[in-house]
Amino acid sequence: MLKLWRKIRAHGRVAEPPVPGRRGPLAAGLRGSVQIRHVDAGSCGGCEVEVGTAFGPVYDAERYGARMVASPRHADALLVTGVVTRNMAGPLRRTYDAVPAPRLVVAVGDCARDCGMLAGAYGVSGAVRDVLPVNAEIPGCPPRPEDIVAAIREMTGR
Amino acid sequence: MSRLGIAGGVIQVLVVTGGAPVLTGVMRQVRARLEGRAGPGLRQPWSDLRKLLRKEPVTPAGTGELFRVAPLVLLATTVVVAGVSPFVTTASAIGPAADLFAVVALLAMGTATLALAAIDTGTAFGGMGASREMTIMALVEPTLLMSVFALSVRAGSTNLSAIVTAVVRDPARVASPAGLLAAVALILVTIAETGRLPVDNPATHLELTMVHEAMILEYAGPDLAVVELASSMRLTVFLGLLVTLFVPWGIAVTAAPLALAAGTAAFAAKVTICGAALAAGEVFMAKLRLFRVPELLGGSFLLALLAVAASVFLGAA
Amino acid sequence: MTGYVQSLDLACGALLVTAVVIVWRRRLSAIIRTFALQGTALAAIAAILAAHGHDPRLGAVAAGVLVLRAVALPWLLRRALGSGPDAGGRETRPLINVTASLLAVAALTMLAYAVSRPLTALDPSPAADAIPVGIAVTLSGFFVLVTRRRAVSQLAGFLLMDNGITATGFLTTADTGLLVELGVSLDVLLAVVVLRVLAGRMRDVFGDTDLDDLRELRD
Amino acid sequence: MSLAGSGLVLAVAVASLACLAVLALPARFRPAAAGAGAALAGAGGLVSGIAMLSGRTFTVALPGALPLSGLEFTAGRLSGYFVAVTGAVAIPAGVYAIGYARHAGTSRSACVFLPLFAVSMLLVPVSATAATLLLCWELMALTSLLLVLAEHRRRPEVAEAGRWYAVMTHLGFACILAGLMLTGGGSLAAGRHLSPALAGTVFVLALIGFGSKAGAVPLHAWLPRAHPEAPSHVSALMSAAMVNMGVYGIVRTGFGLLGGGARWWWLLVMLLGVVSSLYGILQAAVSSDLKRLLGYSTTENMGLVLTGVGAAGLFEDSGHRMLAGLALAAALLHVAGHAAFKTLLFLSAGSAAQRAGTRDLDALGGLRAGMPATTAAFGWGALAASALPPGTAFVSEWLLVQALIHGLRSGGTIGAVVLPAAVAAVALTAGLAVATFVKAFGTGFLARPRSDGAARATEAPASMLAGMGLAAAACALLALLPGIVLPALARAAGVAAGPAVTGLVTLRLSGAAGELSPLLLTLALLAVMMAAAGCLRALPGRRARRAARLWDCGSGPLTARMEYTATSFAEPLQRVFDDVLAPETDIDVTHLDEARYLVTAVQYRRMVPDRIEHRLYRPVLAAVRAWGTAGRRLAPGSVHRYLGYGFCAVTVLLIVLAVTR
Repeated sequence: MLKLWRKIRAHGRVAEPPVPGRRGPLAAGLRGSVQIRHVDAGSCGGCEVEVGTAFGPVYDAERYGARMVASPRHADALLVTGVVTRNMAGPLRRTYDAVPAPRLVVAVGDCARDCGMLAGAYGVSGAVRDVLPVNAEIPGCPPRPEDIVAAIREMTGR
Repeated sequence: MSRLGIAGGVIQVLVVTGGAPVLTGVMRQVRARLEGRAGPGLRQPWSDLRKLLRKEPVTPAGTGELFRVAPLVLLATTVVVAGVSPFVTTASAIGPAADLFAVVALLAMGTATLALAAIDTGTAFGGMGASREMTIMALVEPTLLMSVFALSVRAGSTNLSAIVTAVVRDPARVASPAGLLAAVALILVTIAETGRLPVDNPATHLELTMVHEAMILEYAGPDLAVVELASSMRLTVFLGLLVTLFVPWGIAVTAAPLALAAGTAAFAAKVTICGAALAAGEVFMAKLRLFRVPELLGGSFLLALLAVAASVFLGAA
Repeated sequence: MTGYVQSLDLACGALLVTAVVIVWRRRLSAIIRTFALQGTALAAIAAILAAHGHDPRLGAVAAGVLVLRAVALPWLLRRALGSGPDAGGRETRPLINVTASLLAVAALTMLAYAVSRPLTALDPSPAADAIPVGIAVTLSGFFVLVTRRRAVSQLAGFLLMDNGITATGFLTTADTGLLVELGVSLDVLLAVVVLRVLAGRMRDVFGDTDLDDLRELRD
Repeated sequence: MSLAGSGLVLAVAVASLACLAVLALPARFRPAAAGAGAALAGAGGLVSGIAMLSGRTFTVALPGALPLSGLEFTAGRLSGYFVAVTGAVAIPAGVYAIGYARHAGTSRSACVFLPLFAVSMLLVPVSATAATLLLCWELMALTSLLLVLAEHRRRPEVAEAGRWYAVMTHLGFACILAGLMLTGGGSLAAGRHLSPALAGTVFVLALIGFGSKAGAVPLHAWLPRAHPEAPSHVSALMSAAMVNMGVYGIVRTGFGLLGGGARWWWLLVMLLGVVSSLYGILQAAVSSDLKRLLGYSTTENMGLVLTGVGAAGLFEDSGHRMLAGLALAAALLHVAGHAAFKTLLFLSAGSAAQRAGTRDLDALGGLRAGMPATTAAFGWGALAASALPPGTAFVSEWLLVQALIHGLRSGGTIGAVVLPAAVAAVALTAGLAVATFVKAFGTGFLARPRSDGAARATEAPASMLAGMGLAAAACALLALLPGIVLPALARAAGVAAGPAVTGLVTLRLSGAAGELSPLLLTLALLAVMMAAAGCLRALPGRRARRAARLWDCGSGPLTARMEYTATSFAEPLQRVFDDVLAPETDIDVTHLDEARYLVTAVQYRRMVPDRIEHRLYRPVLAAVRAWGTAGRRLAPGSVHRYLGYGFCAVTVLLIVLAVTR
C-alpha cells in the first residue's frame, strides 16, 4: 500500500495536455457526454490495443466526456473494429438495434472502413458501412490513438 | 412537523438530488487524479444524466409494468430517506418516518424492487445480479440494524432526530468504543450496500463480475437516468447518515436562515470529504471474491454486535 | 474523571477490536501487525491506570509491556514466520471457517460479559466495568488457539490469550505485583522462543508448519 | 345470551348445517355448500370475537355432553382475539374454497370436514375446562388431518405427509394432556398454586405440545410436509389460523393458567422462537417448492411471535409491565399480520399451482402475463411478508425490535446478554426474508415461463379471486392503519398496565420514546413517485418509448433455460450458510467410451435436507422400529400365547393387590 502511494506521488499526472481545437458534436443531444460500446466485428486485435491506449492514462479520452460501457442500452455510440465477418454481421446489427436513439457508429481502422488487406476474403461480408450507417471513420492500420481521441472529441464536442 | 423540520426536509431533498451526481463526479475525479489521468471534471455525471433524459426509452420484449416502475420506486425510497433524515437540521420533516428501522427498511425496499425488475427481464445477467445483490443485502441488513441498536441504546430511542440531538448535546459520546465500533461497522456496510470496492466494482465492463450493474443492463434513456441518479443519491444518503450520526457538527438546531445555511454547507463539506476519502481508498483496493464478501460482512456484523455489548458494559459509565 | 473513563474505555475497545481483527484476518503478517497494535493498547491501559492511580510502579510495568508486547514479541513472531515457505503465508483453512468463528467470538464476548457480572459488581468502578473485555479477549485467544492449524497463528492465539489475562489482571487490581507481571511476561517469552525453535525445526523438516502434518510423526 | 355467545352458536349451527348439506347435495354443489359454510362460520366467529374483545362475556355449560366432565365454554379477551383472527382467516379461505374445490374436484370428505375444521378452531380458544380444550383440540387435529389427506389418491407423497402430521400432532396432544392432568384438570381459570417444579414440568409439557402445533423448531418436521400437500384453502387455514392456536396455548398456559412463572421458562420460549425464526427462514430461502417455502416461512413467523412472547414473559418477570405489554402486543400484532399475509400467499400460490400444474418454482415463472390478478395478489403478500414498508410484518417487527431495544435499558445481566442476540436474530431473519420473497415472487411469477404449464396458465375464477381480494384488503388495513387493532391488542395483552402503543395514524410507544407512521411513509413514497413520473412526462424533447428485443449479447434469442431459476437464485445464500444447511450435492460425469477425456454428460443434483430432521428424528424412528420388531417377537399370532399373556396379567395383578393390601 505504501509502495503504491509512493508510486502515485512519484508519477503524478501522466496525461498529456489536450490538443487545442474541437469540432462537433456529431449528434445533437450528445453534447459533452458519449457512452461507447466497443464491438469487435472480426479484428486482428491491433485496433483494440490502440483503443485501450486511447482510454489509458496518457491519452485519457475520458476527460472529453466519453466512457466505455458494458451494455449497448447504456451506449450512444458503437466503436466497431475489424472487418465484418459473416458470423458477426447479425450480432452487429442486433447490437445496433439495442442502442437507443440518437446513436452513432464509428468504424475504427482500415479493415472497418474498407476491409483493408482482408478485402474479398471468403469469410468477410464487407466493411462496417455495408452493414450499418457509419457516422465517422478512423483510418490507419492500426489507427493512432490521437486519431481515435480526435474522433471521440468530435462526437462529444469537447 | 416543526418549521425546522420542514425547512430541513426541503433543503435536504434539493441538496441531495442536486449534489449526488456532483459527489459521483468528485469521486471519479479523485480516482482519475490518483491514476495520473486528467479526469472528466465534476459536471460530467450531470451532463450524462441530461443526455440520458433526452434519449429514447426502450421497453425490452417480455418485461412488465414492474420493470418500468422500479426506477421510480428506487428514486422515491431514496428521496424520502433524504427528506426525513436529519442531515441539515436536527428536526425531521416527517418525524414518525425518521425511525432508523424505517430508514433501513426503505433503502432495502429500493434494492428489492430493482432486483425484482432485474429478474423480470428474464436474462441470465439480470437474475445473476439480483441474486448477488439480494444475498449481500440479506447479510447487510442485520449489521445495519445492530448498529442502529448500538446507537440507540444511549439515546434511548431509534428515532434519528433523537439520536442526533443526543450526540449534539454530548459530542464526547462519539469517542466511546460503542460509537467507534458502530462507525466501523456502518462504514463497511455502506461500502457493501452502495456497491463500491472491494465488494462491487462500479466501473466494471465484465458482466460476470457485476453485482449492481448487472441488474440495470436492460435500462436505457430516462429509465437509466433515474436509476443512475437514485444510485448516486443512495451513496450520498448513506454517507450522510454516517456523518450525521457520528460527526453532526454544524447541524442546524434553529430555523434561522444563517443556521440553515451553515448546516447545509457543513453537510455538503462532510459528505464530500467522506466521498473523496472513499474514492481514494478504492485506488488501493482490489475487488474481493464474491464468496469472501460474507466474511467481510460477518466481520462488520460482529463489530456491530460488539458495539451493542460495549454500549452496555462499558457504557455503564 | 470522564477523560480518564473515556480513554480507558477507548483503550479497552481497541483491545477488543484488535482481538476481533486477529480472528478475522487470514494473512499471518497482518495478524502479527495487529498483535503489535494490541500490545500498544494493553500498555495504554496500564499507563492510564498508572496515571489515574499515581502509581509509578505500574507506569514502569506499562513501559515494560510496551517494549515486550508491542516490539519484542512481534519481532520474534516475524522471525518465527521467517523467510521460509511461511513467509506471507495465510491461515488457509482454519478448522472453523472465518464467518463462523466470528460469530463464535461474538457469543464468547456475551458469555464473558455474563460471567464477569459478579466481578464487576464487587466494586463498580470504570476499570471493573471493563473486565469483561479482558475476559472476552482471553476467550477468543483460546478459541484461536484451538481452531487454527498454522503453528504461527496458534502462537498468536496463545499470545492473545495472554494479553487478555494481563489486561484482566490490570483491570481487577490496579497494582499488579511487578514480579507477577514480569514472571508472566518471561514465561511468555520462553514459550515464544520454544515455539519459534519448534516452528523452525518443523519448517526445516516438513517445509511447512501445518500441525495436521504432525500426526504423521505419531505413526 | 350475549352477542359473543350467539355468534359462536351461529357458527356451530351453520357449520353443522353445511356438513349435512354436503352429505345430501349432489357433487356439483358440494364445494359451494362447504365453502359458504366455512365462510359464514368464520363471519360468526369474527363477530363474536370482536364482541368478546369489547368486553362481552358468556358462559355455556353442557354438563351432560361429556361423560366425566361436561363441556364448558367461556369468553375471554385473549380468547376473543384469537377467535376473531381465526374467523377472519376462515372467511376468505371459505370463499376461495368454492372455486378451488370445484376445479380440483375434491372428494366428499374434503368438503364435509372444511366447516368442521373451521368451527373447531373457533371453539379451541373459548374452551373453559381442560376436557373441553382437549376435545376441541383433537377435533381440530383430526379434521385438519382428514383435509390434508384429501388428495392422497392423486399424489402418493400426501399419504406420507399425513403420517408425519398424524404422529406429531398426537404426540403433541399427549404432552398437552399430561400437562393439563398434572394441573389437576378442571377449569383453565388463572391462579393455580403449584410447586415450582410441578409448574415447570407442566409448562414444558405444554410448550412441547403447543409448540409442535405452532411449528416451532425442532418440532416443526410435520409443518413443511403437511401444509404444502393440503388443498390450498386448507393450507391457508392451517398455516394462518391453526398455528396460532399453539401460540394461544403457550400464552394462556404461561400467563393465565400458571400465572407468570420462573424466568427460565421465558428464556426457553425465546430460544425456541429465535431458533425457529432463523432456521425457518433459512430453509425457506433455499427451498424451491413454492408451498413448502411458505410452510417454512410460517415456522419463521411463529418463531418471531414466540420471541415476542418470551420477551414479554422476561419483562413481566423483571417487573417491567409496560415493556411486557409492548412485547406481547408486538407478538399479537404479528399473529394477526401473519394470518393476513399467509392466507393471501397460500391462496394465490394455490391458484398459481393449480393453473400451472406445478408448485416447483424452477418450472414456474411468467405467470404475470396469464394471471395478472393472482400475480398482483402474491406480490402484495410477499411485500407484506418481507418486513418492508408498506408491509404488514414491517409494523409488527418494528414493535418487536422496539420492545427488545428498550428492554436492554431495563437492565439485568440476562437481558443484556439475551436481548442483543434476539435483536440480531430478528434482524438476520428480516434480511433473509426479503431475499426469500424476492426469490419466490421474482422467479415464480415474473420473468418468462419455464414450463408449458406455466406458459398456458390462465386467470383463476372469480370466487378464488374474491378470496384473495379479501385477504389482500386485510393486509392493506393492517399495514397502513395498524392503529385500528391497537385497542384490541391492548385488551388482549392483559399483562400490560395500560395500552403500550397508542395512536391511529402514528404509532407512539407509551413509556418509551419511539413513533412510526406507516401511512405517512406510504403517502410520502407515493407522492414522490407521482412527482418523479410527472417530471419525466413534462421533460422537454422527450422521445417515444420503443419496444426492442432483449439484449442477448448479439447472439440468438435467449431461451427460458438461460434464466436464473429459484435454485440458482438461492445458490449464493446456500453457499454462505453451508455449515448450517449442509446441502447434499452429487455430480456424476459420464465419459465417452473412446476417450475418457471427452465428456458425454454431466449430471448435477443438489438438495438441502432438513438437517434437524435428519439428526433428531432419524434415530428416534430407528429406535421405534427396533421396538416394533422386538414387540413382534412377542406376538407370533398363536391364540394360546395371547391367552397366556392375559392370564399372567390377571395373576400378577392379584399378587400385587395381595401384597399391597
